[in-house]
Amino acid sequence: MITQFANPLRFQKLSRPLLWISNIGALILSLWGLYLALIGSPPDYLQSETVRIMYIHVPAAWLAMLCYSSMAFAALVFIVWKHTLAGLYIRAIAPVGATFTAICLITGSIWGYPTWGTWWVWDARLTSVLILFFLYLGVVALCDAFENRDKSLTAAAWLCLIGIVNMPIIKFSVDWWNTLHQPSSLSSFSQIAQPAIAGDMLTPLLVMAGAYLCLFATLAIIRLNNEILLRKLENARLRESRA
Amino acid sequence: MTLFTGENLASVRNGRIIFETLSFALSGGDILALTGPNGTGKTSLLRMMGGLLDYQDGTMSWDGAPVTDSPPCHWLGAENPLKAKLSLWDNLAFWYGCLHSSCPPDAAHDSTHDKDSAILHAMEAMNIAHLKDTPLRYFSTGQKRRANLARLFLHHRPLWLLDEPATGLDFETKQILIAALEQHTKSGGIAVIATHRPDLWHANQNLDMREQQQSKPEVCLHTSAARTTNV
Amino acid sequence: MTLFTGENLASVRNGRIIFETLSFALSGGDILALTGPNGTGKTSLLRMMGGLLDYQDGTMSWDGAPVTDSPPCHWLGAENPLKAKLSLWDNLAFWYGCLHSSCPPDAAHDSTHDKDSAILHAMEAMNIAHLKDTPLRYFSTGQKRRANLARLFLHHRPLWLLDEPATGLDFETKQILIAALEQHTKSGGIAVIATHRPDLWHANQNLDMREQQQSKPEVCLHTSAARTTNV
Amino acid sequence: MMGSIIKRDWQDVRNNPGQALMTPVFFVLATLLFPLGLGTDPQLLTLAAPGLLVIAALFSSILPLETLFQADREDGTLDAILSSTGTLTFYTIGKLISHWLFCGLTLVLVAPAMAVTLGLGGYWLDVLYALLPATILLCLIGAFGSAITLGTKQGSILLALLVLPLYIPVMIFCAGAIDMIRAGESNFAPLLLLWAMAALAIPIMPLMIAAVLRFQIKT
Amino acid sequence: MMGSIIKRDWQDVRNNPGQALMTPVFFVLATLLFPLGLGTDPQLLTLAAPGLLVIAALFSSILPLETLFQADREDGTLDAILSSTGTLTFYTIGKLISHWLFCGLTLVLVAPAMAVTLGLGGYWLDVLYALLPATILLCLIGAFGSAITLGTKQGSILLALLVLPLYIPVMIFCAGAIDMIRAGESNFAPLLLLWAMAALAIPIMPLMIAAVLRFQIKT
Ligand code: HEM
Ligand SMILES: Nc1ncnc2c1ncn2[C@@H]1O[C@H](COP(=O)(O)OP(=O)(O)OP(=O)(O)O)[C@@H](O)[C@H]1O
Ligand SMILES: Nc1ncnc2c1ncn2[C@@H]1O[C@H](COP(=O)(O)OP(=O)(O)OP(=O)(O)O)[C@@H](O)[C@H]1O
Ligand SMILES: [Mg+2]
Ligand SMILES: [Mg+2]
Repeated sequence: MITQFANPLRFQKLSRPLLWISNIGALILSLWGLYLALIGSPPDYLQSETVRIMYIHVPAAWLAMLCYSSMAFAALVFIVWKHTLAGLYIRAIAPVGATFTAICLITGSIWGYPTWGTWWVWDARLTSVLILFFLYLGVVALCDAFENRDKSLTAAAWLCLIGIVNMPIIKFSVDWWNTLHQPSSLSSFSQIAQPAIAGDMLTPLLVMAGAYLCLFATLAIIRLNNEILLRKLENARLRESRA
Repeated sequence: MTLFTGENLASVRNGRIIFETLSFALSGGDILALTGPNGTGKTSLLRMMGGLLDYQDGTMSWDGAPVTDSPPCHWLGAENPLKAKLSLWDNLAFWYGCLHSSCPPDAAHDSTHDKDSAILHAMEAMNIAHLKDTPLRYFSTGQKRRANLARLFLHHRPLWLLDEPATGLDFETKQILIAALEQHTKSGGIAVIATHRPDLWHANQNLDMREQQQSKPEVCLHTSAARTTNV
Repeated sequence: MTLFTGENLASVRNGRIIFETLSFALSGGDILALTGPNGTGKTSLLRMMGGLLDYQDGTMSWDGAPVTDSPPCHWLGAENPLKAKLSLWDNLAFWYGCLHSSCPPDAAHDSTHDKDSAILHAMEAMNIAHLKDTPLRYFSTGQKRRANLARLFLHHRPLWLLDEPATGLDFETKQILIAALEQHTKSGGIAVIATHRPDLWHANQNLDMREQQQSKPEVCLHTSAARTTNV
Repeated sequence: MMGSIIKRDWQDVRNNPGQALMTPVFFVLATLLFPLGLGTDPQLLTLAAPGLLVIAALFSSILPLETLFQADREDGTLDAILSSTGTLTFYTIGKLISHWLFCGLTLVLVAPAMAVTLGLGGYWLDVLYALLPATILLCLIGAFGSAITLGTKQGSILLALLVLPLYIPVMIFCAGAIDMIRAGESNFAPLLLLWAMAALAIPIMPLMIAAVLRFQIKT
Repeated sequence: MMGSIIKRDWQDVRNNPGQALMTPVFFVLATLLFPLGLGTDPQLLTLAAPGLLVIAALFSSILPLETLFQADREDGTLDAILSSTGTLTFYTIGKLISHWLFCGLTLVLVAPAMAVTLGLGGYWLDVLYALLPATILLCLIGAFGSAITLGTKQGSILLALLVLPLYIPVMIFCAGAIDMIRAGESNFAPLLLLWAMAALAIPIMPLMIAAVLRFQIKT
C-alpha cells in the first residue's frame, strides 16, 4: 500500500478521487455536526451552553495528536527507506498540525475561562500540548533550514521522531498527574457502549470528529500535491541551471 | 602616464613580515600578474591595493593623489558575494544600488543610464541572462562565479582587482573573461590579477612575490613601522 | 587481482544527478586520477569511496566483500583536520589514537609499534619534525598541509583517498608526496586522487568525470532509486 | 545604498519568513518558560512579570546577533562594499535598521500579548512604550558586540558575555518603567532616561560599529 | 578513541581556560540579572529563586551548543574519523562526556553559590542534587539539537527554538524538586523522575546523535 503510493506520480493519480470523497465528506459532516452541536444537542447540566465548545475543542485535540503521530510514522519511513514522498508528507502536514493544535489551545483556553475561571493554568496536559505546538513550529523551521533539500527533510524527520515522546505525555497526563483538565472519557472503545458522557453529546462529538478527519484528509492531499509540484518546479530550475 | 603607483609598501601579518619594500607603477592599459607560491602574499598585496588591508609602511597613489580609502576599483575576491536565496536579478540589482550610490555612472563608459538595461547588459556579457529569475542556490560552481564576474559590468571602474579569477571557470567562460579584460584595458583600464597562471591573462607586467620575501624571514615585534623596529 | 571495485554507482546531490552509471576496478599498486572541470563530481566520488556519501545506486566491494561502512582507508580532504591551538605533536597524537583504536597496526607494514616513534617517523617523513612543539596556528598554509599529510604515515592503510593534495604545497613537498605515493603503491597500496593535474602523480588509471555526465542532465524526484523514477 | 541593503534583507526575509519570525517566537517561548518554572502562583508571577518580560527580551535579542554580520563577512560582501565604495557607514546604518525592524520591532509588537499571559493585561500599552526605546538600545549595543566578536569561532557565548553587562542598565530602567506604572506612580523618569540614552546612541553607535567592522576587515 | 577525544578537548581547554569557564560565567551573569530585574524585594526573590536558577541554567546551556560539533565538522575532523574508523559512536560519546564536564558539571558546581545569592542558602545541597541529573539531560538533549542543526547558517536561534521545548519537562521537575524541599515536602518523586529520564536518555541519545551526525555528513 505504502509502496503503491510511494511513487509520487502514482500518488497524484490515485489521490484525485480520494480528494473528492474527503471534500464532500468534510462539507456534509461539518454541516451536520455543527447543527447537532449548536442546536441539536442539550446544554450540559452544570456547564450549560459552554459545553458546546467541546465539539470544536476535542476533535481539534485529537487531530493534533493524529497529525503528529502520522508525521512521526512518515519520518520513520523516510529515514529508513528514504521515500521522498514521506519526507514531503512531513513538510506538507506540519503546518496543518500546528493549526489544529492552535485551535485546540485557543478553544481550550476560551473554555477554561468560564469553567476554571482562568484562561490558562500550567498543568501537565496544557503544557504538553503547548510543547506539541512548538514542536510543530520546529519541524516547519527545519524543513527549509539547509541549502540541501534532502538534508532539511531528514533533519525534520529526526526531530519528529524525538518529539514522539510527547504523545503519551499528552494522552496520559490527565491520568498521571492530578490536573484541572478532566480525564479522557473515550479512552477505550468498550466505553463507547456506555460512555462517560451522554449519547446525545457523544453523537455530535463523533460527527464533528469525522468532519475534522475529512478536512485533514483534504488538506493533506492538496498540500502533498502542491509539494510534489514545487519539487517539479525546483527540478526544472536545476535542469536549466545545469546547462 | 602612470595612473596607479605604490612605493616600498610593507605588510606585517600577525608578527610575520610578508613583504617589506614592494613597489609597483601601473599606467592605463596595463595588466599586472601577481605570482608566487602559496603564502607569499599575493592576496595580501591585492587587498592592500583595494584598501582592504592596512599597510605598515609606504605610500600608494592614484592619479597623482595619495589613496585614502580605496582607489575607484572593482574587487573580485575568492568568494562570491551573492545571496543564495535571492534570484540572480535581485542580487545584481543590489550590487547596482551599492555601486551607483558611491559614484554616478560617467557618460564616457556607462552607455546605459537606467538600472534594468545595465543589469541586463551585465548578465548578457557573462551569458547568464537565461537564469535571470533563478535563485543563486541552484547555480553550479561555475555559474556562481559567472554571476560574480557580471558585477564588473554593472558600473565602470578603471581598476579591476581579481584574486584567482580562473577558479571554478570552465573553458569558454575563461575566454569571455579574457576578452572582457582586453576590452577593459583597451579603454584605458587597469587590471591586477593574483594567479598561478600568468600566461593565461596576457599580462604585460609580472610581479613574482617570491622575490619580495627576504632571504631570512625576519619577524618583528611592532606591527606598525615594520621596517624600523625589527628584532 | 582486483582489490577495490565499484559497479554502476549513481550519485544524486540535492536532486541533481551528478553521475549515474560509474564503475571502477582497482588492484594493488594502482593510482587512479579523477579529473574534470569543477562541479563534475570528483569530490563526490571520492567521498563515496571513503564512505562519506550515500550512493543512490550501485555496489562497491573491497577485497571481494561488499563495503558496509568504509574500506580501510586514509581520507585526506580539502581541509586540514588539525586544531590551531594544539601543538603539532598533540595533533598527531590525537590522530594516532583515533586510527589505532579502530584497527591495530599489522606487523607487515607498521615497523614501529609504540606511539612516540610512530609519530616521530611520520613527522620526519614530511620533514616537519623541527615544528614538533609549535601550535598549528603559527603554521603557514603549506606547513599545515604537510602536517595533514603526515597522518598518512601514522598507521598503514592500503587505500589512500586524496582530494587535490597539491593545493598549498611548494615544489619540494610535492616531490616528497610523489615519492611517498610510489613507495605506497610498491607495497601493494592503492591511491585515488582527485586532481586538476593527473600528469603530476604518475597515475596509471584516469577517470574523466566529464564523460560520466549525461548529455542531457536528468533531474530526479526520488532521492532513492535515482535511475528508476526520473521526471 | 542603505535602501538597497534594507531591500535585500527584506527580500531575504520574504523568501523564508520563518527566519524573521524566529526572534519573536523565541521571545514568546522564553516568556512562557517563567510561568512554567516559577510555578502557578499567579500573584508571584504578576509581581515578577515586568522584570521577567524584559529579561526574556534581553536573551532573545542576544541570539540573532551572532549571524548579524557573519554572512556578509564570510561571502565577501563586506570586502566588496568597502573596496568599491570606500566606506561601511551606510551599509551599517541600513543593516541596523533592518535588524531592528526584524528583531526589535517584532519583539515590541509581540510583547503586549506576553504581558497579558504574565498578568500585566492592564498595562500592555505601557509595556509597549517601555520596550520601544529599550529594543533600539539593545539592537545598537548588540550590533556593537557582534561586530567586535566577528570572526571568532566561539559562537554566541563570548558575544553574550560581552553584551549582557552592557544590557543591564537598559534592563533596569525598562523594568523600572513598567514596575512604576503598575505601582501607580508615573514612569516618566525612566522612560525619559531610556529615550535619552537612545537619542545619544542612535547618532554615535552606527559610526562606531562601522569603524569596528572596518578594522575587522583591514587587519 | 573516546579517550583521545576527551584528552584533545581537555588540552584545548587548558590552552585557553577562558573558553571552558564561559558557560559557568554566563550562568552567574544570567542569575545575577534576576535580582537586578525583579527589584530587591527579597521575599519575592526567594519565592521565585528555584525557577529562576533553573531557567538561568537552561539559557546558559543553550549557548555553547552551537559550536559543539561545528569546529570538527568544518575542519573535516568528522570526515576523517568516519572514513578511517567507520563509525562516529565513540567520537560522540567522548564528545558528550567532555561537553558535560565543561558545560554541565562546572554549572552544577557554581550553582550552590548562586543559590545563596538568591536566598536559597539553606538548600544549596538540594540544588546540587537536583541540577546533577538535570544538566545531564540538558547536555544530551542539547547535543541532539546541535547535531540536527549542524551546517545551517542560522546560528543559535534555530537551535534554541528546537531545544527549548524539549528542555521544558526537565525544567519543571528540576525546579519542582528544589521548590518542594523548600516547602518542606519530600522531593523524592521529581528527583526519581529526573534520574529515570537520565537513565533512559544516557544509553539511547548518544546512538541517535551519532546517527544524526552520520546523516549530516553523508548527504
Ligand atoms: C488550553 C487548554 C486546553 C488544552 C490544551 C486541552 C487539550 C486537550 C487535549 C489534548 C485533549 C485530547 C485528550 C485525549 O484525546 O485523550 C482534550 C480533550 C478534552 N478536553 Fe481539553 N484542553 C484544554 C482545555 C479544556 C477545558 C477548559 C475543558 C473543559 C472544562 C476541556 C475539556 C475537554 C474534554 C471534555 C475533552 C475530551 C476528553 C475525552 O473525552 O477524551 N479542555 N483537551
Ligand atoms: N587573516 C590573516 N591573519 C594573519 N596572517 C595571515 C592571514 N591571512 C594570511 N596570513 C599570512 O599572510 C601570508 C600571506 O598570505 P596570502 O593569503 O597573502 O598568501 P597568498 O599568496 O594569497 O597564498 P595563496 O596562493 O594560497 O592565495 C601567509 O604567510 C599567511 O600565513
Ligand atoms: N553539500 C552539497 N549538497 C548538494 N550538492 C552539492 C554539495 N556539494 C556539491 N554539490 C553539487 O555536486 C556537484 C559535484 O560537486 P563536487 O564538489 O563533487 O565537484 P568537484 O568535481 O569536486 O568540483 P571541484 O573541482 O570544484 O572540487 C556540484 O554540481 C555541486 O553543485
Ligand atoms: Mg590568495
Ligand atoms: Mg572537489
